[in-house]
Amino acid sequence: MTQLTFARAINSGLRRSLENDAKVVLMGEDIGTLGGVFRVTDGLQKDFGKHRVIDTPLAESGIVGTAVGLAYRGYRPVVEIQFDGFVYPAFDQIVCQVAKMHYRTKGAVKMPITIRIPFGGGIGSPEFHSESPEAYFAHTPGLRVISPSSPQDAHTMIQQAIACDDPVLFFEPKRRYHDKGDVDESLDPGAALSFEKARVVADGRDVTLVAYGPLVKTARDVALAAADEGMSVEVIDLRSLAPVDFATVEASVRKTGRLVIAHEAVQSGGLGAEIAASITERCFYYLESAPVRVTGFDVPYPYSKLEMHHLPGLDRILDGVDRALGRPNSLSGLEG
Amino acid sequence: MTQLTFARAINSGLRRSLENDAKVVLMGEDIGTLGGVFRVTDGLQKDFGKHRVIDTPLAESGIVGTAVGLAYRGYRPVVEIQFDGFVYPAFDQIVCQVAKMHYRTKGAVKMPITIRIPFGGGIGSPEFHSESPEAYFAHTPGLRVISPSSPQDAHTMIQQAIACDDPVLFFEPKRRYHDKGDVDESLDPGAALSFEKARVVADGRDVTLVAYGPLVKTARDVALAAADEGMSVEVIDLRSLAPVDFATVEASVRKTGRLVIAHEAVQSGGLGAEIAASITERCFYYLESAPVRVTGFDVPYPYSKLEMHHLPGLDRILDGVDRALGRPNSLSGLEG
Amino acid sequence: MVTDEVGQGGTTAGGPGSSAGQQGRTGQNLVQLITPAGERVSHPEYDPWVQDMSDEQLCSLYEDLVVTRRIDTEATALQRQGELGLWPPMLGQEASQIGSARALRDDDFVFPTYRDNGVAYCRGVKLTDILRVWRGNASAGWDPYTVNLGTPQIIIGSQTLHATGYAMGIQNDGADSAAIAYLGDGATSQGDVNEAMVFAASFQVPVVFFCQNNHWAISEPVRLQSHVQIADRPLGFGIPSMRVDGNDVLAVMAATRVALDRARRGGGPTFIEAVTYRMGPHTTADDPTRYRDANELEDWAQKDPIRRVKALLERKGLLTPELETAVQQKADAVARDMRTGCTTMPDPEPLDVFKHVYSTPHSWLDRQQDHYSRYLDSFGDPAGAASEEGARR
Amino acid sequence: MVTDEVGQGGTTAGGPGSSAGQQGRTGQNLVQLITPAGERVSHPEYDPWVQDMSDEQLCSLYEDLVVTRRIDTEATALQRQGELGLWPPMLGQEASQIGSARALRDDDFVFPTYRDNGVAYCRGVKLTDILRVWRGNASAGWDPYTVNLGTPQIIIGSQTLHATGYAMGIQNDGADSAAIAYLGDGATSQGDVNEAMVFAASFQVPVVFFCQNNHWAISEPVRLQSHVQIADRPLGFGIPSMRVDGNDVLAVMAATRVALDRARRGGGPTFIEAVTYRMGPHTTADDPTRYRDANELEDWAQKDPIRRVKALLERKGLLTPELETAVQQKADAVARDMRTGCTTMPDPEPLDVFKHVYSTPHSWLDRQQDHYSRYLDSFGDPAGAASEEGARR
Ligand SMILES: Cc1ncc(C[n+]2csc(CCOP(=O)(O)OP(=O)(O)O)c2C)c(N)n1
Ligand SMILES: Cc1ncc(C[n+]2csc(CCOP(=O)(O)OP(=O)(O)O)c2C)c(N)n1
Ligand SMILES: [Mg+2]
Ligand SMILES: [Mg+2]
Repeated sequence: MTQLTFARAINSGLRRSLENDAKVVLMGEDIGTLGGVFRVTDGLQKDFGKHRVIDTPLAESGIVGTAVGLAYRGYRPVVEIQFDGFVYPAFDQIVCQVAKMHYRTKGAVKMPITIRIPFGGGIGSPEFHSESPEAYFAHTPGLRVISPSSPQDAHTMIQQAIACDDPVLFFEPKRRYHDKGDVDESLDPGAALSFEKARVVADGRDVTLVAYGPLVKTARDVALAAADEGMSVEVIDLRSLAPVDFATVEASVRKTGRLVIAHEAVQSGGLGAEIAASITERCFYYLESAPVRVTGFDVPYPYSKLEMHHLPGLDRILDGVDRALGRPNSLSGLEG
Repeated sequence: MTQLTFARAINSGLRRSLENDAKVVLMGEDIGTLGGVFRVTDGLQKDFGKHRVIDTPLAESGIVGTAVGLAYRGYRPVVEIQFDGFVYPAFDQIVCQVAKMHYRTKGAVKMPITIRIPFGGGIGSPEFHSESPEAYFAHTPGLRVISPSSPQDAHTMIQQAIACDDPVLFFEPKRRYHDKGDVDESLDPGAALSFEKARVVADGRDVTLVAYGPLVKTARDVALAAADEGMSVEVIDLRSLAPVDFATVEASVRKTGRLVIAHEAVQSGGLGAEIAASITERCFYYLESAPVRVTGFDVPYPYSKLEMHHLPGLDRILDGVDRALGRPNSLSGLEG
Repeated sequence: MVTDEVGQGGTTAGGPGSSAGQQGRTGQNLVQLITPAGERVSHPEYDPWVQDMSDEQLCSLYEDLVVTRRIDTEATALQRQGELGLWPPMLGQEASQIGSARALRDDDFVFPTYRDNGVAYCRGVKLTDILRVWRGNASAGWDPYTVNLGTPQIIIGSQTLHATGYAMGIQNDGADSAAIAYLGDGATSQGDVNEAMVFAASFQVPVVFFCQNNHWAISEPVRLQSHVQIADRPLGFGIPSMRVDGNDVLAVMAATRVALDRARRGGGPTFIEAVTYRMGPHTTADDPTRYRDANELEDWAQKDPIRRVKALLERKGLLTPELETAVQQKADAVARDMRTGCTTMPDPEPLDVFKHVYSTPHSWLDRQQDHYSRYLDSFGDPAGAASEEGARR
Repeated sequence: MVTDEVGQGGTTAGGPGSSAGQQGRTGQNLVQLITPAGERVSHPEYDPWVQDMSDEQLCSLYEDLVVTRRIDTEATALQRQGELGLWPPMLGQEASQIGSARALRDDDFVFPTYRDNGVAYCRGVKLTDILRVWRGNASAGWDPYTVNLGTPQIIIGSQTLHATGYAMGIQNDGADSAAIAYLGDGATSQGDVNEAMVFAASFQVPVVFFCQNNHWAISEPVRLQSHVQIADRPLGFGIPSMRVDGNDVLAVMAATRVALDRARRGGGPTFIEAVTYRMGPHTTADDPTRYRDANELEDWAQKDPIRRVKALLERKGLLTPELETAVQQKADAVARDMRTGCTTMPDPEPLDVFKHVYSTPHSWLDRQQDHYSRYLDSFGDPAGAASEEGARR
């Protein structure tokens, strides 16, 4: 066990993947000499060379499109998109090529591409540096979408993602990059919990609270605060956003009968909708109240002086828990 | 009243907008001399000139990006994306610029851009010609997303879209382009039902069936078939996909207690999820069963010999109605 | 300045830093080794690259050209007869496709577009496989690795980045093969194509951009995409280019060999503009009389790529009745096989819709497949159950 | 061939259609009117364009340069003191920004990047407004129509298409104004920038692409984006280009005037590469010592854009103590105003988060706003209620 920051834990996972498979190459803007704007790839170009850790020209479609060609040639490219808001120029290559090549070629051409995207807000940045675009990709068949919430998971899940023969969008909660945690770097990623599985991170009886990435920490805090108020909250860290491990969520909701989903992304058409709809389908008769979503609003990510109003914080999620439980809350008395 | 095809009805709406507002310009690939691959812009360049109806170079980001500039200059660009699957190269300009400019500039710069996208399947085309990408845009604050289902609506809604100061994604159900209907071309679009409103197109008591675009016709057929079997299905044509007119859907579900949503788009993360989640939130205690989604599967749009299996047809939606009503259905006996 | 046939040329304006044309750019002469009349003209720089083209080789090129045209005609007929959903004819572009494809080695890797079915034929793709996509029986007809040929790209320009990335892989592997991307004149406007040039030039990878300037992108003439020659574009990225008569199979072959040779020797990317003409419609769904002048087609018919090779063979006394018969028989056989392969192609199974989305199990999709198979089981006739009108009523 | 300072130049290889350099492309000499030592050198083509630059005008350019640098220094200090979240310094690029912006007319429209705050100053944007974005108080600091200046673009290259579209509008309107897009060297790799050149050239619209080649895109040197001069790129699109010393305010002004004049006269687009240097970090969050050589900075310090104008004024006897004092006072006043404006800027209201997403009511959003305002009302302290840790506990 070592104490590592979240960013360092990914760095160490990338290093292991580079060591274990000569076909792994890293690509992105400023990932070489600089080590990435968040230093996640720090030192890797020095140790693995310019052909394994590639500073690319400034063009995201170009990065992902050439990654497709490298995958065609048998490589396993790991692409860094510098910030969430810069993934859109590559959207066409991701959605039309990365996601569909395996289906198109009846499995002949594999696309073992990992696309790393630092995402989410809370760091006081200007426009395009705090977005949560995961739902776009979760709605895109052919992709897998995952997000770690702890240094240990970040370390193992990045290695699992790289080892996976399907393309994986790997969303890194950038406001947790500096959080520290124990990481067992000797853990065999093949033996660790698969990235497809959700994890119950706090047991509870009264209500199920589902979160992922940056909000898992907040959700745990919610459970503690709720406990003070006599509510028992079960917290689930989704880990995989597409597909969501509904079996785990379902089991919890069958027990608690109530569901709250929290994410930073825009509410309408977000993952929360899919989770609410699917869980309602799967356990309608167990539900004692409608699933509650506590999310970012349907607005462009606001400038930093306002971001705390957009981001679901502790109290807003607690208020959602109150709603799920039918306790007095901010909407009490409102019809519908 | 004139009998017009769906495509012709849009053509006539575009013509009126071009006549009424000198700031309206049409842009796209092959929309001029050819009149578009679906002939929707047939004859317009001849009548309004090359500066009003612009054949552009072959680059979707370029088309939308220059439309942004034209809007900056006070124009109202109407962009044609040739097929649904070709909108992705423009995704960045749509999501980062078209959608956000008004918010970014505190309302100083308006983006009255209409983006016309022929969408959906059922026409036996190769890859990228049959997609339903509407959920991506519905999840993008700053955009409005609408889809007409009849020639009359197509005619008025395109004019409303062009007149709207917000950017509007206008999804045209291409497999209905040749369907004919009565169109009153003298109807004042300002007086007609707003594109924001859903419309109940068949009254019913037992279950609410929500559809939009190409599936509204199918949904009406479902209602007829269901009536033969003694079920009374209320059909709602959404018309606006973002925002969905939940008030209308809610009123219906409060009456029927049951909800089925049909769309061609991929299920997971699709609009059906948002509708199911929102309606569950809004009228949980009125629901007698879980909302049912009958949609395309979570697969890339299949090659044409398989598309009828992907598309929700009459029987598959009927089966969904059975599920909502707790009648024997294909999943009877399955838990969850 | 050599301007091409539809009015591309330099801009003209005065003053400092004025026109692109005045800044040392003069446009390139078209490389030609066989005239439209079938005369073999010598060219000191390009001749050495086709020295090995013996009489026998010339006859075999002729055969490929004729067969390719026959494939095209037969496929068009199959579409008209309802056996194919769509077909994008390569009529007029045979020399560009055969000349370039025949220059390739087996271990080179090709990234084609929907229109490059002559290239596919050259790579050894089975004709039935070529038709799968157009019949609607598959999203792609072959396993790319068996013929080192990617599947036809529909998203305009996308494949140029794939070829560039593939070439990055070749470079990393230290191999001496090359990647080649086919693209159209319209494609040059797409961001992806320009980004591909940026990456290819930055990393100096072994990739060839082979652009068939067939003068049209559906209804849009090439001058809408560019007022200057397409071969000028790559120069600004630091990529050398050639402008060849795309209806001259030898010139195309020579230029492609020059480019491949440079790639193999570590000399980086090359761009080839093959000036040709789309003599047919964009696809069988298109009606070019709506947008182009019949005279233009007439002019280009004079430059037909097959006619001139035939004339060359004739001049050389190679066009024997035996050759004519042999070529004709080959073309007939190929067409027959193709037609049979097309009409006897087995339909896919309903549950194929769920296959190959992922390489490993996927909980969402597996559940949907399970539900849909139950649904189908609840019906006698799966096709009816899945039709728009339904079978239940 | 003139290669620039970090090793961009032509490729070299033999054979037909070999290197881009051998194909008539020779690279361009840097246009310079004031040497680093402050000498005014004459240039027959460009001199006429700055004939009107009287002594008074020169002094006023000097003032703008000094004030711009002062704005930059003050903003950097404000960031260090925690008053701004971030600042992208323009240190070293003052001449490029002032020289080009001063060439513009009021009715020209500018599409800038995040780094072009010197341009914003020239356009008359209030300094407080420039800082709004960087303090996190707004997504944009001003109404673009009051100063005919778009808001700073963060998505690299995007604004080049907006400028091109705006110029299409100017053309349609029959106006004689122009649009100008600012972009960086790194931006030239983006598809959008290349598509902008395609559209601009195709429609021959009045747009100027003003590229500040400051040699770096964050940590990436310009040679990673291109081995040849950036000014070569537009030529392949049929767009004439100029390559000017970006640290020479007069040369930049002359070139911009040439380009604008062409635009106004219907001559279409022009591309200007202003060769300059980012003397500071990419932003205040960046540490350039991780990736670049201190010597490089030293070299460029010799070519400082302000120093050379100062030297020129000195040679001309214009650098009087009065001028120095006046300029200093102006800079001080500007800095003082800016600081005050920054620190006294009112914070936004919580519900501003919902404003201006749409221009008309929106049922989804209105409901969310209603719910959130009820939520806030249920708390005493909105800020606490919205913090990550919460106020309730
Ligand atoms: C991204 C994208 N946009 C639009 C289309 C529709 N489309 C198909 S072919 C074509 C024209 C292509 O022209 P060109 O590149 O010259 O190739 P050609 O068809 O002439 O071989 C267009 C616009 C597409 N397939 N992909
Ligand atoms: C689409 C996109 N990708 C990445 C970034 C992150 N980024 C911000 S500035 C920058 C470098 C830009 O370099 P250049 O164009 O030379 O402009 P400069 O910063 O030197 O003024 C990068 C990569 C971005 N803002 N947008
Ligand atoms: Mg073409
Ligand atoms: Mg730069």
